[in-house]
Amino acid sequence: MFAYIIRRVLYAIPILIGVNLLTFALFFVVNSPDDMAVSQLGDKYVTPEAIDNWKRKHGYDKPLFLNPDAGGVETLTDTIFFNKSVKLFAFDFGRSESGRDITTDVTTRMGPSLAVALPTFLVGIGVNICVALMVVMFRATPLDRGAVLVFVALMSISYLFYIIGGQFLVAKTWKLVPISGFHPEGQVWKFLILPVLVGVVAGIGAGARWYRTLFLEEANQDYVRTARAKGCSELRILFRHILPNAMIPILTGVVVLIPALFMGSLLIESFFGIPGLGSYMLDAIRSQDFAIVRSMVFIGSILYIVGLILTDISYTWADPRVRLS
Amino acid sequence: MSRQQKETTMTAGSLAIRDLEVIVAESGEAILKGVSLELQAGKIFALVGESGSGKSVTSLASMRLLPEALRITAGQVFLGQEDLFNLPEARMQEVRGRRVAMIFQNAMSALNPVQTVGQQVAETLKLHTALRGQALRQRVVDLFAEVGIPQPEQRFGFFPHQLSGGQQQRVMIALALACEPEVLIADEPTTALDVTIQDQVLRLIRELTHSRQLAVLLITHDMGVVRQTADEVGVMFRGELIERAAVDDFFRAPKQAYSRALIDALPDLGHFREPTSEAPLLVLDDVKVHFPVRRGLLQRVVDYTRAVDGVSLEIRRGETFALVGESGSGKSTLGRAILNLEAIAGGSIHFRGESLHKLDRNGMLPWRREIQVIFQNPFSSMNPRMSVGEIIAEGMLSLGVEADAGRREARIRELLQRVRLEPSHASRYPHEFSGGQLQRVAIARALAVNPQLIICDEPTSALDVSIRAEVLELLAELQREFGVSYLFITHDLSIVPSLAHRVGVMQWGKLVEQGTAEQILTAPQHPYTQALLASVPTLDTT
Amino acid sequence: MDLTSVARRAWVAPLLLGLALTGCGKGPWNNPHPPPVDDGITYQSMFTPAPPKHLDPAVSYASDESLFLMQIYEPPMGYHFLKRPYELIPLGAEDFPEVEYLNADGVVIDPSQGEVAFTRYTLTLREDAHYQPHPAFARDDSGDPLYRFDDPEKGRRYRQIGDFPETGSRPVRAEDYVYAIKRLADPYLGSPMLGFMGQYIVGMREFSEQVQTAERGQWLDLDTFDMRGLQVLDERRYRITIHGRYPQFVYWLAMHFFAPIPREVDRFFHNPGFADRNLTLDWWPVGSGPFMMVKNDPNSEIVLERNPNFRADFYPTEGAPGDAEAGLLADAGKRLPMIDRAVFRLEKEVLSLWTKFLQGYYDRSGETHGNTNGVFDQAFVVGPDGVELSEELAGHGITITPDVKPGIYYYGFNMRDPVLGGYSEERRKLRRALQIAFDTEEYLNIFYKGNGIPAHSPIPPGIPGHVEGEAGINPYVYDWVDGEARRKPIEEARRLLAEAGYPNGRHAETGEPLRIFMDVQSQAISNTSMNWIRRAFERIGVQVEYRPADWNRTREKLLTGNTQIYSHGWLADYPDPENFLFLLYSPESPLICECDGANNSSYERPEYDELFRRMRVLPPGPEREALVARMVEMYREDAVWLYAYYPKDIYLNNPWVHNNKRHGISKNTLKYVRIDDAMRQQKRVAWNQPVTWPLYAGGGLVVALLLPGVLAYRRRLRATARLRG
Amino acid sequence: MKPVLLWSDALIFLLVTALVLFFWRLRRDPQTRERWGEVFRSRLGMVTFTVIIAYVLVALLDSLHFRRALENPEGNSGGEVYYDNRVTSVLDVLSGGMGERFERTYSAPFALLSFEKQTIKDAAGNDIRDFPPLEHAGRHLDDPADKWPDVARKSAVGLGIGLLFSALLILPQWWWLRGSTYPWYASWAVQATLVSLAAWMVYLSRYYHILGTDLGGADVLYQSIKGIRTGVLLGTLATLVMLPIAVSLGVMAGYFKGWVDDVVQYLYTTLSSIPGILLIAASVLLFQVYIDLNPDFFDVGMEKADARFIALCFILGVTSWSSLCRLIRAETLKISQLGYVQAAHAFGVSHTRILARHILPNTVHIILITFVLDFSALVLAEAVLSYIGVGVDPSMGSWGNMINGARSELSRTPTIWWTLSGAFVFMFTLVLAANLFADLVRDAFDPRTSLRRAEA
Repeated sequence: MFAYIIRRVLYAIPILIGVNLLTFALFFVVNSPDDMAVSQLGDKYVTPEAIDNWKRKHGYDKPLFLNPDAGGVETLTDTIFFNKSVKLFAFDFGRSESGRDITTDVTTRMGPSLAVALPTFLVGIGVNICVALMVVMFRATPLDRGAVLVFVALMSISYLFYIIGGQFLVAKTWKLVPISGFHPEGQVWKFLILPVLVGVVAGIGAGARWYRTLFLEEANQDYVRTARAKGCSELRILFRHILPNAMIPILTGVVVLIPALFMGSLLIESFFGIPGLGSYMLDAIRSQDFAIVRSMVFIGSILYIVGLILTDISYTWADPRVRLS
Repeated sequence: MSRQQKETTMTAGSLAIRDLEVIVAESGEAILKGVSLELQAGKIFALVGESGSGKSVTSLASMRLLPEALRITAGQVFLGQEDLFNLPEARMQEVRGRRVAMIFQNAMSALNPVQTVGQQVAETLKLHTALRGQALRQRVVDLFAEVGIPQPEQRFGFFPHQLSGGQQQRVMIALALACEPEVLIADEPTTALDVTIQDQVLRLIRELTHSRQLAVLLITHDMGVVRQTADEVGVMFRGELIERAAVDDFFRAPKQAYSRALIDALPDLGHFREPTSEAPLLVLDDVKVHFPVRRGLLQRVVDYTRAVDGVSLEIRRGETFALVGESGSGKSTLGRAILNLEAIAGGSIHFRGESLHKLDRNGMLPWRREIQVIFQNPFSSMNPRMSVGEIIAEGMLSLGVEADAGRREARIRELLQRVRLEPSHASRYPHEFSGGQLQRVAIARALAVNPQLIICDEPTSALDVSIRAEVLELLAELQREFGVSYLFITHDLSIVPSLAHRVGVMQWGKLVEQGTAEQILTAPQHPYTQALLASVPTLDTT
Repeated sequence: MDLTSVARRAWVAPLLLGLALTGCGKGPWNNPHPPPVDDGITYQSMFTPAPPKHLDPAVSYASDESLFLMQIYEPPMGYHFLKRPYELIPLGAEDFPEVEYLNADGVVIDPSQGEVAFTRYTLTLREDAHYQPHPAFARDDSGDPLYRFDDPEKGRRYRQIGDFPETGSRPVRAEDYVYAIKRLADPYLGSPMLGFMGQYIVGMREFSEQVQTAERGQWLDLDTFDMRGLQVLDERRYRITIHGRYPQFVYWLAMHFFAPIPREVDRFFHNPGFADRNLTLDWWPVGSGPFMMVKNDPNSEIVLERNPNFRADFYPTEGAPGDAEAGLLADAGKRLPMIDRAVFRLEKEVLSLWTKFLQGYYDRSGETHGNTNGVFDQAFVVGPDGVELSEELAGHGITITPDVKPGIYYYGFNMRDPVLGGYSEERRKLRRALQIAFDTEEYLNIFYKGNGIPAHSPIPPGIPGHVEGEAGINPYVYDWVDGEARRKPIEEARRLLAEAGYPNGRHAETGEPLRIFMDVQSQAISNTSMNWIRRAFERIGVQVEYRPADWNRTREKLLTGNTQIYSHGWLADYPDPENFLFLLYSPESPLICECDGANNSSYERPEYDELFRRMRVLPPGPEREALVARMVEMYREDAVWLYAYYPKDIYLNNPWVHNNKRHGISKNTLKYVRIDDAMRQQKRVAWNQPVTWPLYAGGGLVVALLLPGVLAYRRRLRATARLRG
Repeated sequence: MKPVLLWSDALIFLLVTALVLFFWRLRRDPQTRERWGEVFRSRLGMVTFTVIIAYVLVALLDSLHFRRALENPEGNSGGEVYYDNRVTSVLDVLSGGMGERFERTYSAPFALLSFEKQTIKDAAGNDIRDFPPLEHAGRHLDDPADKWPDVARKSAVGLGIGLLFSALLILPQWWWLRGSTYPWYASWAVQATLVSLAAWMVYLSRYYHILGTDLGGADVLYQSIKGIRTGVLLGTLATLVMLPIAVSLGVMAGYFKGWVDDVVQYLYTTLSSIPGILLIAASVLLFQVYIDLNPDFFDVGMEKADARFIALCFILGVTSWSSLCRLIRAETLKISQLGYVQAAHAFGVSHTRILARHILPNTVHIILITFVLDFSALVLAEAVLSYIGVGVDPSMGSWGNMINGARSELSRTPTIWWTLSGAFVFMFTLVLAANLFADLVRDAFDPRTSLRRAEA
């Protein structure tokens, strides 16, 4: 298994290079280094010298991908692409275009992102599984059909409505929790209730429906009939037989998301004023801060690949039949 | 039928099914039309019939384990004095596993894949007895020992996939017997097993029936199994029990024509086909097919799986060569290698003196007219989106047989007739046909390009017994007519006598024995062949 | 496993939630603030929609940034809090600078006598100005700076300014002011002032070139280079010499660019490895102003605390007429600042910002955002009699203090455009027709809820040269009716259009409809307002096409003159008409100067240019006013801009916040704010009684959902295989 | 009148034609017929399909664009004909001028007065601040108190007209489909409801603003209806755009294996490892710049918005490309092991023919399932993207833009809830119908689910 993980990590390198190449290509078709300088320097008294200065200071005064003047290996290395992306592999994200240290920002913002994403994720899975199990217990009854309809209805509502509705009702009208905000010191949970609630409720439709299909698939397996023939009660079958088996497909869908929790949720974070990576990304997109976007793409890709590896590893844990090689 | 039938006095440890009727809830279609039978302690009642005849539904319905789509509309099931259909579900759970236990067909899928087998057996005990902790574990180990699982202590912590098929089925039996039930329902307990293991498992069930005085309902489609194990036989046909008799009476004088047909499908080891003396058509010399095993960081090839490991044989013109072996022995791979669908790692393949193994995709094209194939599963070997006519025409088109459209149509009609289908079937789609019919289409497709050799890869194993005979008969007929040779790949020795001129036995990629059918079936030399043969259920012609 | 027990647990969850909520506290459940750390009075506000990018006074040039900078830094000059029109007062300086005029030989002359080559300003500092406590000033026993590391490892454990245990302070010295100006000239910093001030301050360009080539180690000591126009006379006096005459220069001294920067602070932040942890001057300002920054978490909050070393500063004792009645002089003579701490939280979403303000959790709204970013426009309407608040707001006792910002937003015509540009009478009429058709009053009412004043001239109220009343109207677009300016009727627009050669909006000869192209910034304009404008011009038969683009692209178009109608805005740096009229000065046109000029219309009229040159150096007075009036008249006559308005800035104040007078230019007003904490506590509780029934309803709903399940399961356990009936 | 064919119009009509042809051809494939039969035998299938078709029809009507000719001014009769720079659609005409009745600013649903005070003259000619009456609502009423009875009367008339139309629509169908066993009545019920509703809306909107008006005084109902085209087109075109790449790469990877497989896998792993939202944002910005730099390519503003829209479809397609590609690859791997492909090899059938005859047709169900499942996801995604600012062009009516604009309106007191509600109702109906329909389609076509039912 160790060799397997090493191999997967090695395989990640060409992918990450590809990711970098793509982000660079995309962003520099959008933006020339001059554009970046102008948008960072503000709108008054921008002189060409100031732009050149900015470019030199931030390392954008070289050619993008190929530097024919440099000659030799430097044709490839003495370029913006090489300089900016090689450092990423050493996890040196450098500074944002507005001059802040990205690594510091990322590390401090990871906490709040996790503080929201993790409870949402865990509570969400718990609630979804409970609801789905209950529905599966009554499969092929009107209860089941009704529940599926409700699930589909719930998942047909845009996430934005959940957030706006939640804020409007719970926080604004009922004044039960603060409408937004986040303070690491003291009562953090107070700020988490609403985003987590919104996240969970918004996820019930799609989540519970998905789990229901998984459970149903398992419920039709032969071993369930065996368990029934043993004299197991329905509840015991659900929890002791169906659930552990359904964990296998659940893990495929879910484990890959775990690393991505660090990235936070774009919408939840920006609506609820949570200073996490999700809102960081959103701000970066809006202000076209390429250094941040580049770093976040890189981190996101790494987390995705880590998620894939974790998924494989979690298989060995959930399914005794699987061994990695 | 709410009134209890008082006059039925049942002995303890027996199960009686009365007038059981089951329908499909949605359509109202009747699945069981009033089935009645009784089981007695220490006796095995065999319920036989083809797939879809209602055997399994009978057993599941009596335990109230039908899927939601099916519904019991009438009948009673007495266990002792109690009508199980009148019990509330909560009480029914106490009956299952405790008083009536069940064994299912495919142990691999019937066991929970993520629980250890020990836990699974223990669960039954936990549900119905007060055993806990070490005592519980000890009881499971004892049970494992009783059903003949080696090293029962260690096997407790094994997962199902770590056990062989035979051991899995033994676990199923242990699981069923754990609470010492009065009644055992075994639904095709040996179907998925290789013949050698099948025999052991049946013997175990038989022993336990006697030692524990179980009342056993054995559901099977295999008449050989019935002959070997059962005390009493019931034949099911389209939801009805059409015949019931003691096993000896049944085999001596079946009352129904259908029963007769079932019995006739058993092999006759008395008559063999004489080998022909024609020149060899296909010669294999030390053929090897290896699949690389990659391991380690760089996925280097560290070893090879030797799927076919040096096979030499020859097939003569107009001859049927049966290649016999259990699953995984490399039979099918060899077939694919002959077709040049698999690269060979060594040896040579010569067809009419020309070597095939060195040809590339295009070079092989002319030979594809000569060598054709029929696959095991007729359903997957037909593209569901093409009509039967298109399917047959495809090979002709690509190999350039009958370029003229009108003549091609005529040829397709003719072929369909030849395989005893209607010419009008050409415009129909595969899913409208039964498995037997589809296999005929497959034969027609192969014949369409006038081949000299057809590789038949288990062409009958997916078919019911009665249909199987018809297909084999058709193949034999075509051989007589067109002088085509067959390489007949099968795991079922029982069909060999009526079919093959010569036989080869494969084990672990090697051809362990080959000879005429008579030699192999009457005087096997290799121990593996002997074991195979011993486990074939036969009908003594007494 | 019993289902009923599951059900029971589900019952409990909302109750527990309720209990947890009530358990947490005395205050309302929805209080977004952490419990107070001490008894000091905290002012609670927000910044929106994004954190400040730069807090280096040499680099920052944005109003949301100067909100913080101006509390922390004290430039030599400042503005009087209450007096209008805006009045300069000395702040860091003891008095107004002494101004001397020099000829080319450097001899002091009378400006009326000879050609003025240089102007020399001499500033004298206050005696009692001290810096905030800061680790950069901390010294060890031998008097050397305590925190000076040669190795990044040594400073690794300090991540925030608060992490340094020792701090120190010292008085403000003249060299600090000089050092700050030298920083402006450091090309490495990229100060926006370098290009602009380089034209004026003597020796700044040379200095900059010198520094450019200097070897840069860990830190470059700017004091090793000299700037000719700067002299430190002694501890409390320094001199700035500028080229020629530029009377407006003194206004620049009121900006944070000229606030003192101690050399040791600059050195401190150049400790190795500090920049990697955002320990830079750009993140942690250090000043001598009333407040100091103790926390800078741009992702969530910025905290300012009272600077204990702040000089003796007092609330003004006199103000503008009406201030006394408004209670703005109640605190006259009191020591400043009157709050101990100010917390600014990041708010990105309007709904939550507004809700928190209404719930009383923000003391004041409108601090960092005007009406320009669409944050406030939904909340209230400014009618002729002032603000019309909704009933809920009126009950809260919220007050509003508007102030017209010395700025102007406008859509300008490109005067070189072949269709709309030019100075012929026909083209003037064409542009005037468009001006009339664009109903600015209605537009402001709808899209800015009245938070803007239609501009009749480029000079906003509060700036000399702005004229109110009938004399101040643009007679080409407005009539004076019943004591107010009334837009000319649409028929007049049609008539002018016909006279310009486009009867009914169609070319008189070809019949081709007149189509005008508007270059708008996609982020700055909504689809609704674009539709509104389209309909406005449809009334006279003119078709509108939009060419939306982002700022970079818009800027490119402006620089190349590739535009017909463009949108632009100008916020004045200082309250002088020069700072507005230069928007039409032809050397400022990007096409003429080939620079980033502000005359995007490329308005060129030699007479105007001549008047401008004269007006620029004149002292305030009737002569200057006459020149200004003439220039304004030319602007109106040539109809250079499609429409323009002066934006209003607004504070919404909860009733416990006092001394709210909004200052259009100066941002350092936080020190005047007073908070009635007792009232704040009481109101917050009163306004935030939670509505609890939804909790019980939610609990009930969960039970109601579970119940059928439980019942069905029971029924199933009892079921037999018999069909009922 | 001068017809305008936007790129998206062309594409959607192309798509619809292709779909119709596709289904027409499929009629002869009995297996597919049976599966579709299964979908339509359920009442839910009928209902949801009718709703979707209704939305699609609206979208199609809204995709028939033209520019009105301007009347030539007097004395200039013989010259060239000039056109309005506004693009009108057939739907605009059918809606009876719903989109042309502007108020000054906000007004509540069925309100008679503006939502905002304005300086108006009272009877005595004095300036007062009050809520001015609306220009296009309740002008026919003498007494404001009559409003609700009048609404009821007018509703009855509107619904009556609607029922008449529905009868005209349904009777021929009834005649045509007499012998059919499918639950057409469910569809008819929906048709009747929708047609009546439409008639009611058109009729009543001449007297009232049913969903009020927005900041700029535009009718909210009209905007919500205009959002339909955007939603439907985005949902379909995005998938359409990605299909060729995803399918061809997926099939090739699964069929040829080896290095082709490696390359395709590398491609989609790389693409899917980039956080989707960042990729979309970057690409949309990219295209926006392209549009900005080449303004001459587009004659009217709408074409610009349309170009951006097509680009958005393309980008959404590309980012969701990897999952379909993966599925197709897996399915191809499976199919190429099946007997009929092996048989085809044994018959020496060429690669192209195997791909075209055996593999592609048998992956159609995956494409279909992806298509219907993605549809609703894309409609929902549009709203989120518009929030982030990388959605469709602001000048293009879309639910996302409506929601985005309505966010700040909620903070107002009293709340302006109708813009949000309008977008919500129209969006929810479409997404719900699409989701339910997608479920049915998946149940019918996914071999796993159909297998399960066959066993039961």
